[in-house]
Amino acid sequence: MVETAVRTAARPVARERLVALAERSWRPFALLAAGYAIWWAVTQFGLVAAYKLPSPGATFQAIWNEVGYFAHHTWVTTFETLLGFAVALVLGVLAAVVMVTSAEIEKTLYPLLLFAQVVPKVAIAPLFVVWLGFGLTPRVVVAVLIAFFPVVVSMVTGLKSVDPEMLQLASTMGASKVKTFVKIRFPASLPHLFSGLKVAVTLAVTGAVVGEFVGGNEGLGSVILQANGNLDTPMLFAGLVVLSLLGVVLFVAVEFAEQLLMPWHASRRGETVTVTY
Amino acid sequence: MVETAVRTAARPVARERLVALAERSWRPFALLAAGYAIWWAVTQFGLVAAYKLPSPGATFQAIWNEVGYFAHHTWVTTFETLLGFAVALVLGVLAAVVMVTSAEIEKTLYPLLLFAQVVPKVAIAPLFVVWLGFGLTPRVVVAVLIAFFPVVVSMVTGLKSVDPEMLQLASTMGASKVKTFVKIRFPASLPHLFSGLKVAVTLAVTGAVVGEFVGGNEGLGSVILQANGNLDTPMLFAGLVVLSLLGVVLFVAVEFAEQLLMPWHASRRGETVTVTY
Amino acid sequence: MTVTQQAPAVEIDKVAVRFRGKKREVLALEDVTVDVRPGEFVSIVGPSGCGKSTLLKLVSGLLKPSAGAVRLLGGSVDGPRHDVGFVFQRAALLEWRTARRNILLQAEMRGMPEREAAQRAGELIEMTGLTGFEDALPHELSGGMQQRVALCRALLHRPPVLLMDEPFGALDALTREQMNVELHRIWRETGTTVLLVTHSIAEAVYLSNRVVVMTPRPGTIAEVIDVDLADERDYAATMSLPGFATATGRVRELLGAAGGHE
Amino acid sequence: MTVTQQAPAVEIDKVAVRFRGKKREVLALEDVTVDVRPGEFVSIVGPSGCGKSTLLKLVSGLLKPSAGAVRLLGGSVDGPRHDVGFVFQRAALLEWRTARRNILLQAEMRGMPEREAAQRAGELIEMTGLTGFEDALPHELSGGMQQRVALCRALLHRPPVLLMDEPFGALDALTREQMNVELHRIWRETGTTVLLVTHSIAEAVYLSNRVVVMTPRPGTIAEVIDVDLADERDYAATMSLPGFATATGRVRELLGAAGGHE
Amino acid sequence: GGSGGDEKTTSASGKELGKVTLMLNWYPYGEHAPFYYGKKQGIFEKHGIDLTIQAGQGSQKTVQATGAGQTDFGWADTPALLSGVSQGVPVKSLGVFMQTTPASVQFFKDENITKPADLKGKMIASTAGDALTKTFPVFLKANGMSEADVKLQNTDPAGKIAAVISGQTDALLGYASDQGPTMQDKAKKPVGYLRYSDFGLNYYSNGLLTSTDYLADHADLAKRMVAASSEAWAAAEKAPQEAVDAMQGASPQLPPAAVLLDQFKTTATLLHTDATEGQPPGVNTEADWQKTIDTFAQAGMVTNPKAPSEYWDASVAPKG
Ligand SMILES: Nc1ncnc2c1ncn2[C@@H]1O[C@H](COP(=O)(O)OP(=O)(O)OP(=O)(O)O)[C@@H](O)[C@H]1O
Ligand SMILES: Nc1ncnc2c1ncn2[C@@H]1O[C@H](COP(=O)(O)OP(=O)(O)OP(=O)(O)O)[C@@H](O)[C@H]1O
Ligand SMILES: [Mg+2]
Ligand SMILES: [Mg+2]
Repeated sequence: MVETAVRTAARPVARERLVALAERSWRPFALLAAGYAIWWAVTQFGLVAAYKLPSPGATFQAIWNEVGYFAHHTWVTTFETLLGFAVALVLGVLAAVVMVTSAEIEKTLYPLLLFAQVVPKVAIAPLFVVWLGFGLTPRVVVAVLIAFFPVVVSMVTGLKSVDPEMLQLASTMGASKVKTFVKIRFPASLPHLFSGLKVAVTLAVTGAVVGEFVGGNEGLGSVILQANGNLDTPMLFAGLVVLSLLGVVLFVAVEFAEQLLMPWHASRRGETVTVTY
Repeated sequence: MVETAVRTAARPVARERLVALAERSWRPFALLAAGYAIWWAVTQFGLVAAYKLPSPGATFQAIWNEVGYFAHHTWVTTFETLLGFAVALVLGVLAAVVMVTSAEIEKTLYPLLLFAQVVPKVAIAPLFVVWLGFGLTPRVVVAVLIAFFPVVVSMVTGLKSVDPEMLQLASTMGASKVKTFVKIRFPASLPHLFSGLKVAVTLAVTGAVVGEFVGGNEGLGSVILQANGNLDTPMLFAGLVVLSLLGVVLFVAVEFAEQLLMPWHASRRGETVTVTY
Repeated sequence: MTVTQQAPAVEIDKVAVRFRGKKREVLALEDVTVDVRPGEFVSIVGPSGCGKSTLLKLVSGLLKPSAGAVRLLGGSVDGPRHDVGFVFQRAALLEWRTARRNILLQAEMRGMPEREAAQRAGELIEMTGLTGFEDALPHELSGGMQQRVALCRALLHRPPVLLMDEPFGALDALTREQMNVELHRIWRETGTTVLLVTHSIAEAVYLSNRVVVMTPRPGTIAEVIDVDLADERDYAATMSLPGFATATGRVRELLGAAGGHE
Repeated sequence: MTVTQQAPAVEIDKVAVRFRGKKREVLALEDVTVDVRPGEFVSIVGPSGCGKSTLLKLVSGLLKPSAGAVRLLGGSVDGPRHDVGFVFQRAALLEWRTARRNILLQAEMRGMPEREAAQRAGELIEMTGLTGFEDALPHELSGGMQQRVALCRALLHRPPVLLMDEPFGALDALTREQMNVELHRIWRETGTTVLLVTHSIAEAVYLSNRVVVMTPRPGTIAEVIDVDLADERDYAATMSLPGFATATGRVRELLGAAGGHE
Repeated sequence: GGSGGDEKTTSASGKELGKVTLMLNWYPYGEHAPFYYGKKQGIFEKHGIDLTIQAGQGSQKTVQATGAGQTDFGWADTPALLSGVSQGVPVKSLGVFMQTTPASVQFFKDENITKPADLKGKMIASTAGDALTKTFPVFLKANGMSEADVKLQNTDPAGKIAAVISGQTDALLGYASDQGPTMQDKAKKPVGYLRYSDFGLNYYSNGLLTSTDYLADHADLAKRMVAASSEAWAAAEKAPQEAVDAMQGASPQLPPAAVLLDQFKTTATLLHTDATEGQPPGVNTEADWQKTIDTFAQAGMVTNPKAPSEYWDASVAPKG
């Protein structure tokens, strides 16, 4: 069991909370600072050639010089990612539900989905451009295709992991399939679903970028592609930094939603005053 | 509750089993056949230009003409994928274990892993070549990087979902952390882990292919790349078909391992003679 | 209450249940025949593992017999029945719902009017002494409290047939007595048909018209004992009636128990 | 067995426990002081939700008191103790392990010699009547069978202190009596210190040297009743001894129960 | 996307202009200066054209996008056009401007490579499947060598320069107008070239193309587009610095000005073959087309070679 400090029974005052927050979050910041320091040192003292790794200064300079440009392309990529993620979420949950409803549908649909997953999107992305043109569509489609599978797999596992006795209980209540789903299966599968969503949201970013690589003159993917072509490493890293930030922000948003939606789950329960250790 | 047929108490004889197997598996085959028929019809009657979609005949001809060539490249990609998957599995589980052991390590490590995940591997793959040279290493590294995250996320969720009372029980047994992990946490987290692994194994294939795209003279990735360069769609599709088969086989292998390792889980329990419905 | 010559509410007819596990086949029930009249209160007692829980699941249609037939309220049972209230042996609460919302699950699933359901839930919470813990999550409740939540849930919709699998097992003596009295009152007032599995012989006899005593696995019916007591029973007074002693004595004899726990 | 003037095996000293939930603070225990001598058998009875389970978790170090101190076998408790055998209120079995392997978990965790553990497990399985179900998975066992598996697990390593939270709650009367007799025999033979939570007053009195009666929440100690019976007790005979009647009567009085279930 | 040529706008002087889009073969670099210069100088407007220039992502995709009508005109490599047509993409060349291929083996001068024979045993970065790689064996053969004499390393297009700078490979296959100047700029070391065209192998490179449908429906506009482009290229050839300056603002990620100029100057040396010397840019000969087709047939990129007229519409060619 994880050891935790004993807490007093009194409710923590605002100041205590602040201290607690600082205690909880200094490590990632320290890590970030350390990473930055290493990056800086390595480039500053010429340990790595500039065309392999630009200095942090040059990288942020690249962003700063073209803030508007970055803002525009970031927005494009964000939009594609969110749209792709949303579609993947809805389709993935629907597919999982349908598959769990009937073993026959599952056996019919799974190979299809699996096939869609195992075809490397990076390889077929150029075909999407041929099929769907150069606009937003192929990029969102790639994002959806990449983000879709983790959602389905985790949701199917989640829906199947429901305590059989709870389902029996529901059937003695004359519950319709829909109600059983809404009130029992779905909430019970949330822990699984969210671990799929966390993967999916980061993959949606990748999907949007892959889509931009193959067809599209907008978005961070095309920024990176051009920078790569010119061997403009500061620009390349600037693109990567912005892209990573986007990914981190979206991931944290999913984690936040998780915390909000399932405070009851063992993995997220607040500690009780008298703490088990 | 899913309705299922009533079974008699007697053990099914071999013939019954065969019928049952056929009943279970005819759908995917029918689907495959239907897909093939549509593909054939669409190309046969010229509904789609050949440069957009080759006929199935041409595709299989492409494979058949170069069986040895395909066998070789398939083997290379399989090897990279398996190696990448294995490394991702080991590293992912280790990372998850370390993170669950201590909230502080988790808070330090998670942002790092997240960062590694959100940087699109497709975008930085060229850098790997610069850093790691050609050869097997960069390709396996890309596969590992892509497959790693789903393993970590699902394993962390799994380890955290363990019934707290089971952990209390273990602590009254004076169980070491290692033993508690091996005998309780790990088996309890298998259902989560496997849904991560199913995603990871398909991503490992993608990773190997991406690695081959950016640097490598071998593997299905380079076959596809060349076919793409020639606009040789039959060859391109041949590569994709082989690649998909590889992905499906690996996925099914993971599912098989799942079935083998956790027959006890609610999602995989064999039905009892007197069946709940 | 006078029991008239109606069709039985529950008919269990030469039922056998055989479970097939990985390595073992278990014959849980064999040749079990029981009829329960409408409005009757029947208790089932028997050794651990003799198939009592299995029997209740058969009646509710959650399990199909390997042989024989089950009829409920005049219709044959061939799927989950929802004209019952079922208390499982485990509390089986949804961990993300508070006590009150776990109880109201019954109402939500059945589409009962909200106002009525909320009021009824309030009454049941008070009756079972859960007041103050309406908003607690299951993991914040003691074992006995969880069991009471499950009990409230089964009673919420005033089911025509109540199936209860050791609903009072985790309760202390006093609470259990109070619950017994309440259950008896509800039964008399509503004319519900009740099938109760219990390990307490006194409870079985105090509450029932008849007590079904089962044999160890494979579960068969050892004897069905008629309880010779008036329908309206005072708790303490009943214990000293000769009918009570006769019935408990016979049950104890059949089970081979010395009577320490009764 | 003669109880000598040793240091207490369990010392619970002015302990209070307060749980903080989302919306509510619950004072579960308040000012509880109990000493248990080495080799003593102490039962705890009290209304549902009064803090009995909480008390056992305090003794085993699974829970830290909000106030007061707990000592076990001479050492202060400030972390999970493994010199105990704990039967939780829920069976808490690993669903992927068979009955036997759930029992052997105790041995594996403690690194007990395999041969010895296997033999001991075999004895316990026979004693608890689980023979034939060694290889069944938990979901293939009845409620009472699961509880017996948990009991075997707690007894496997012959712990110096046994903490049992309603270990017989899901058992029928006869099995329960048999288990009582077995537990009493084990206690006498091994000199184990036992803390038993039970809802059966007869069981508490039959098994114990002393019975701790608790008040409703917040749980405090209403009275500690000495049981005036010889250590070696015949089950049926004990029931008719005056010491038995006195003790059960007093407990019943304190709990306000009519005695139907005892 | 393509406008279909039906949209019209009006110029400042009140002239009615046909709106057209041109998709380049890549993001803008020095080679494209003439189009920007022509726009700036009003050459396209003079021919009644309101030109919009779009970045592309490789010649192949430009060919496909043009065939699918997603752009009116495309600027793409002839090999991509040939393989596109042989796969059924409905496009036609309106004239190749870069008639000498910039295809070359590129390396740092300190490698002491001066002739193809010096490549023996070298590791060369190239992208599997692209035209450069496909024709490389022909180049080797023309110089008395075989594929076995060098080691080709498949490398992502984006990774080729880095591979050479970091010493992972000795040389790369690329266009003299593309990687070379960037490489020199980054490494601050002089870059040497072995141009295919200097060593017995030449074929057509970048040119203007459109879809067969567009050509049928807008023959006049296509003709004007070719004429305007030709004029713009001729003008840019005379004023390289101004032409490159006209690109400023085309994209925030434009290569540095010096690199742009270097790229364009290299490009300007590629506009003619011996057969078209002195002709306006964009004028082709059937013989040159045939040579190109033969080369790619030999390299295996075109499986069923057809007559030049199947790939190239000679009727719109600019007049001198
Ligand atoms: N799903 C199952 N698979 C296999 N065997 C089962 C299953 N469910 C129950 N059994 C077996 O059936 C028998 C009867 O079980 P049941 O739960 O009905 O007993 P019970 O009378 O309720 O016992 P208890 O009083 O201990 O709860 C037991 O031997 C049990 O092992
Ligand atoms: N984790 C928790 N968080 C908040 N409150 C809790 C928690 N655990 C127990 N409680 C509260 O503490 C009180 C005592 O609980 P406990 O489980 O010790 O009761 P108990 O005496 O064992 O009851 P029972 O006989 O019903 O099992 C109850 O009111 C319960 O609601
Ligand atoms: Mg049972
Ligand atoms: Mg308790």
